[in-house]
Amino acid sequence: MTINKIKPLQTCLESVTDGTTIMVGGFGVPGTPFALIDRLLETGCRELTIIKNEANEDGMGISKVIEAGRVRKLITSHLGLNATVIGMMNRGELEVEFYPQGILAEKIRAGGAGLYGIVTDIGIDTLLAEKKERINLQGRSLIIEPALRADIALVHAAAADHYGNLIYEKSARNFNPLMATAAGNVIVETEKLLSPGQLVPDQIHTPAAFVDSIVQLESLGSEYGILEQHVL
Amino acid sequence: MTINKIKPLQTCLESVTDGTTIMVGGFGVPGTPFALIDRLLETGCRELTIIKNEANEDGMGISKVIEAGRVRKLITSHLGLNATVIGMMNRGELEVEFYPQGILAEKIRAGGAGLYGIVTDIGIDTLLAEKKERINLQGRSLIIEPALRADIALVHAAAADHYGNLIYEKSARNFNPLMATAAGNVIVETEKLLSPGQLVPDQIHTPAAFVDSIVQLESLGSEYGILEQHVL
Amino acid sequence: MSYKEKIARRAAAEVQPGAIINLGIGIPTLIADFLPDDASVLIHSENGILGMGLRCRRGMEDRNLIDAGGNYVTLNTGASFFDSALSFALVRGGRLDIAFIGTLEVSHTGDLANWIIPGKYSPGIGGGMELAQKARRLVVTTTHTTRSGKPKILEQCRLPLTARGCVNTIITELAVIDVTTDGLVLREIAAETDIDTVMERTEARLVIPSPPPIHF
Amino acid sequence: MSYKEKIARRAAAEVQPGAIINLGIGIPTLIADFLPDDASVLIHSENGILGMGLRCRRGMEDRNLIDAGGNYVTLNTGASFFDSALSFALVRGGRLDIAFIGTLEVSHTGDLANWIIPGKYSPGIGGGMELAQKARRLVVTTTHTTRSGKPKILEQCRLPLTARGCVNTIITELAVIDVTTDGLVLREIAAETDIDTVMERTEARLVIPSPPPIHF
Repeated sequence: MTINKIKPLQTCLESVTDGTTIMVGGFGVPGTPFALIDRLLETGCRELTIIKNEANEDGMGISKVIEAGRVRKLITSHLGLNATVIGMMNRGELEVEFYPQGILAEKIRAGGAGLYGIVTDIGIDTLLAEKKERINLQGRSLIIEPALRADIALVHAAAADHYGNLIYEKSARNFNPLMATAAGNVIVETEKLLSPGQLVPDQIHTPAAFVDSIVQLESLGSEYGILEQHVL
Repeated sequence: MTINKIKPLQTCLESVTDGTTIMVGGFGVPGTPFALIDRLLETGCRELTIIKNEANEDGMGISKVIEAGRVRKLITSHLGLNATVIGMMNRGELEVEFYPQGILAEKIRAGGAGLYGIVTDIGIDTLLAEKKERINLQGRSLIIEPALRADIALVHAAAADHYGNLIYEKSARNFNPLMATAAGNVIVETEKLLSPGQLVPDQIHTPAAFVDSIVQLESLGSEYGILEQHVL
Repeated sequence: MSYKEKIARRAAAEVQPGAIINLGIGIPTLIADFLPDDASVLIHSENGILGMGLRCRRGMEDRNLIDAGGNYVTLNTGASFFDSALSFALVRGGRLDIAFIGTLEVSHTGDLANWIIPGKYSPGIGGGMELAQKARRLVVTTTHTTRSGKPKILEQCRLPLTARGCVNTIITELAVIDVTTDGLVLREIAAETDIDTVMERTEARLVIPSPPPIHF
Repeated sequence: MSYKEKIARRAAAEVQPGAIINLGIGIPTLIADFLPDDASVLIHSENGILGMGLRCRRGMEDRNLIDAGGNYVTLNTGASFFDSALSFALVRGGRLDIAFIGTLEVSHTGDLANWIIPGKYSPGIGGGMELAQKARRLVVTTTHTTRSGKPKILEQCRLPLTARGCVNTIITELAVIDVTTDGLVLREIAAETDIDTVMERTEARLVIPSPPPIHF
């Protein structure tokens, strides 16, 4: 019996309930797991905490889940391309917690690495530092940023094998490999499913140990395609 | 004019002086930059601080530099395969600072990532924790481990291009990509030199930005080969 | 050539061969068009690219290849991809030679304010705070004044800071100004302007060096 | 079959299909020989391997493929390589199902002492502390007593600890013992021994369950 983590899309999110904390990969369209997000929307679960670099653009991806009122809290870096979600935030319909992008990445990575936090000076002279835990280290006053973990991570891969080894493509890598280490239940949608042994061990971005379920995408919906508003 | 970081072995270590702190890649033979270490020995520089997972085995690699009395302090994880260096430590001829292997890796990674430290519970109930800086976070007493950086990192790559993009092979990766981020001057010896564009961007382990000099190995000396004492 | 392109062209001249640079949104994005064509500079993009090329021409888009602003881009020789942690490790670890960034305000000591207008504009933080605080050199490219003609180069920032004392050089359509321990030094002025005009449109006191600023 | 091989064979039976496991030096290394041959278990090695295979037969060595003890090894289907940070992220992050480890002493509450004998043996720490503290399940494989016949399973460890309360199960040539909230439970004993012999060679009090321990 070899290892086989393939699951159907319909049942892969059974462990999501109201109040679940979910990390979602992607930076813009590349690397956003749109099929898993649509499935998340279909579960009808509410009061979610979502951790994602941004909220995609209005009407797309995680924005659909937020717009449907399913999200209590969004932990993110920047919402500049999503006026709808900024509006919800400004009207108090959505709690938003912002971090500098690389610090968000490091908090997630620290969670994945079984660390409790990182020590940084980013934002030290700004509003951001106001409510942060401080520490004096080597004569400097620094910020302690606690690690972040989630119940579930939704990840988009370019290719996976049945063991759960993953590779990402180009700028679709972004937060995916970090989130793939930082949740108790890591669910991956993959464009291609390869037989074990087809991936070159030196080229694997996420080792199988971190992955719980693999969903093979039958086809890529239009959301995965080119966004006309960004074409020259 | 394109970027070309190739340097001759003879001059690549000109910035080493007495008292320099040097990170050295490798875990056992794989990934240890033996040619750069031999060159370091030839510089005659003393009072060095060396950061390396282990001290290689007696008479090999970094052990030669330590045995020659050039090292004041060794920051490492385990010396189990090097009785000579353990003897020097026990006789007080060498200061040794030990860290759990993964914490050593994280301290170096944190230095490379421009963080000041990490928060961990590893070793919390042991002798190790005795002199450590502590912090209370989310109801736990935890250890602050400061980040580690070096003046110079010596790295062994399987292949590099003129820009300084690197790939490593199999278990020779180990500490190399971490150390390649964590020094002001990163010097790489490579088995193969490829033309820019020959490395696949998704498969590069260390991006060019981190690398200062590339030395092309003409041939691999016997130290790079199979160690008879570990053959079945 | 628009005034934005003029700023971008002048900014491009600050880039040395071999440099690793990051181009923020707005005017900085235009700088790429004025860089040498020989792959001697590597452009970093926060979303995990080193060696990013120009914006992609219509029809050639790769759905997996965008810059941090969402634009489809090309790739140059020597490029690599990496995750978001390594992308900012590169920035915070001191491997980014120059970041070009837009701004709302900049102070005479090089404080930068460009991320929030309380109650009016607060889209988040993004990568800007780390770029501002940790690039080895931070070059602000901006119009000299706001649309309504108010100075952006101030004695003190009024808006919340992005980072303190981080700006090295300010490049506008009127001037190139270095932030030094002696204050803001007017290094160059645009061909079609004069020192008095620049000083009038700048709230902060400017130091006029000797010899006086050259034209660009 | 040597007593070490017997311990290793019994330890291998603790491994469920699909498990990610780590084999420390000494007896744990031998466990690989008793695992199923069908790639249903992935072996982690601290130096950056998942899916490590058996020790390599003479003449087939790859200079770049060793385990954490320096031995030349083979690779199984589904294997991957990674750096030392990710290797221990896997351990500390809770993705290592079982670590098998040797020991000098273990206490009745599952404290482990195996890294230092002050003044006599102090080669460093290595990966053992993280494996002990963070593996989801820690199985100690050891001879029941020292070479001079002294018990290794003690009420309290006398040597400095590697980690507190970390051991789940102890497997020796004489017994399989679980560390539980009720104390050390004698789950199984070897075919050629009896409960009295095991208790005599164990300093810590053993709980004899009902029904009594089965033979292995």
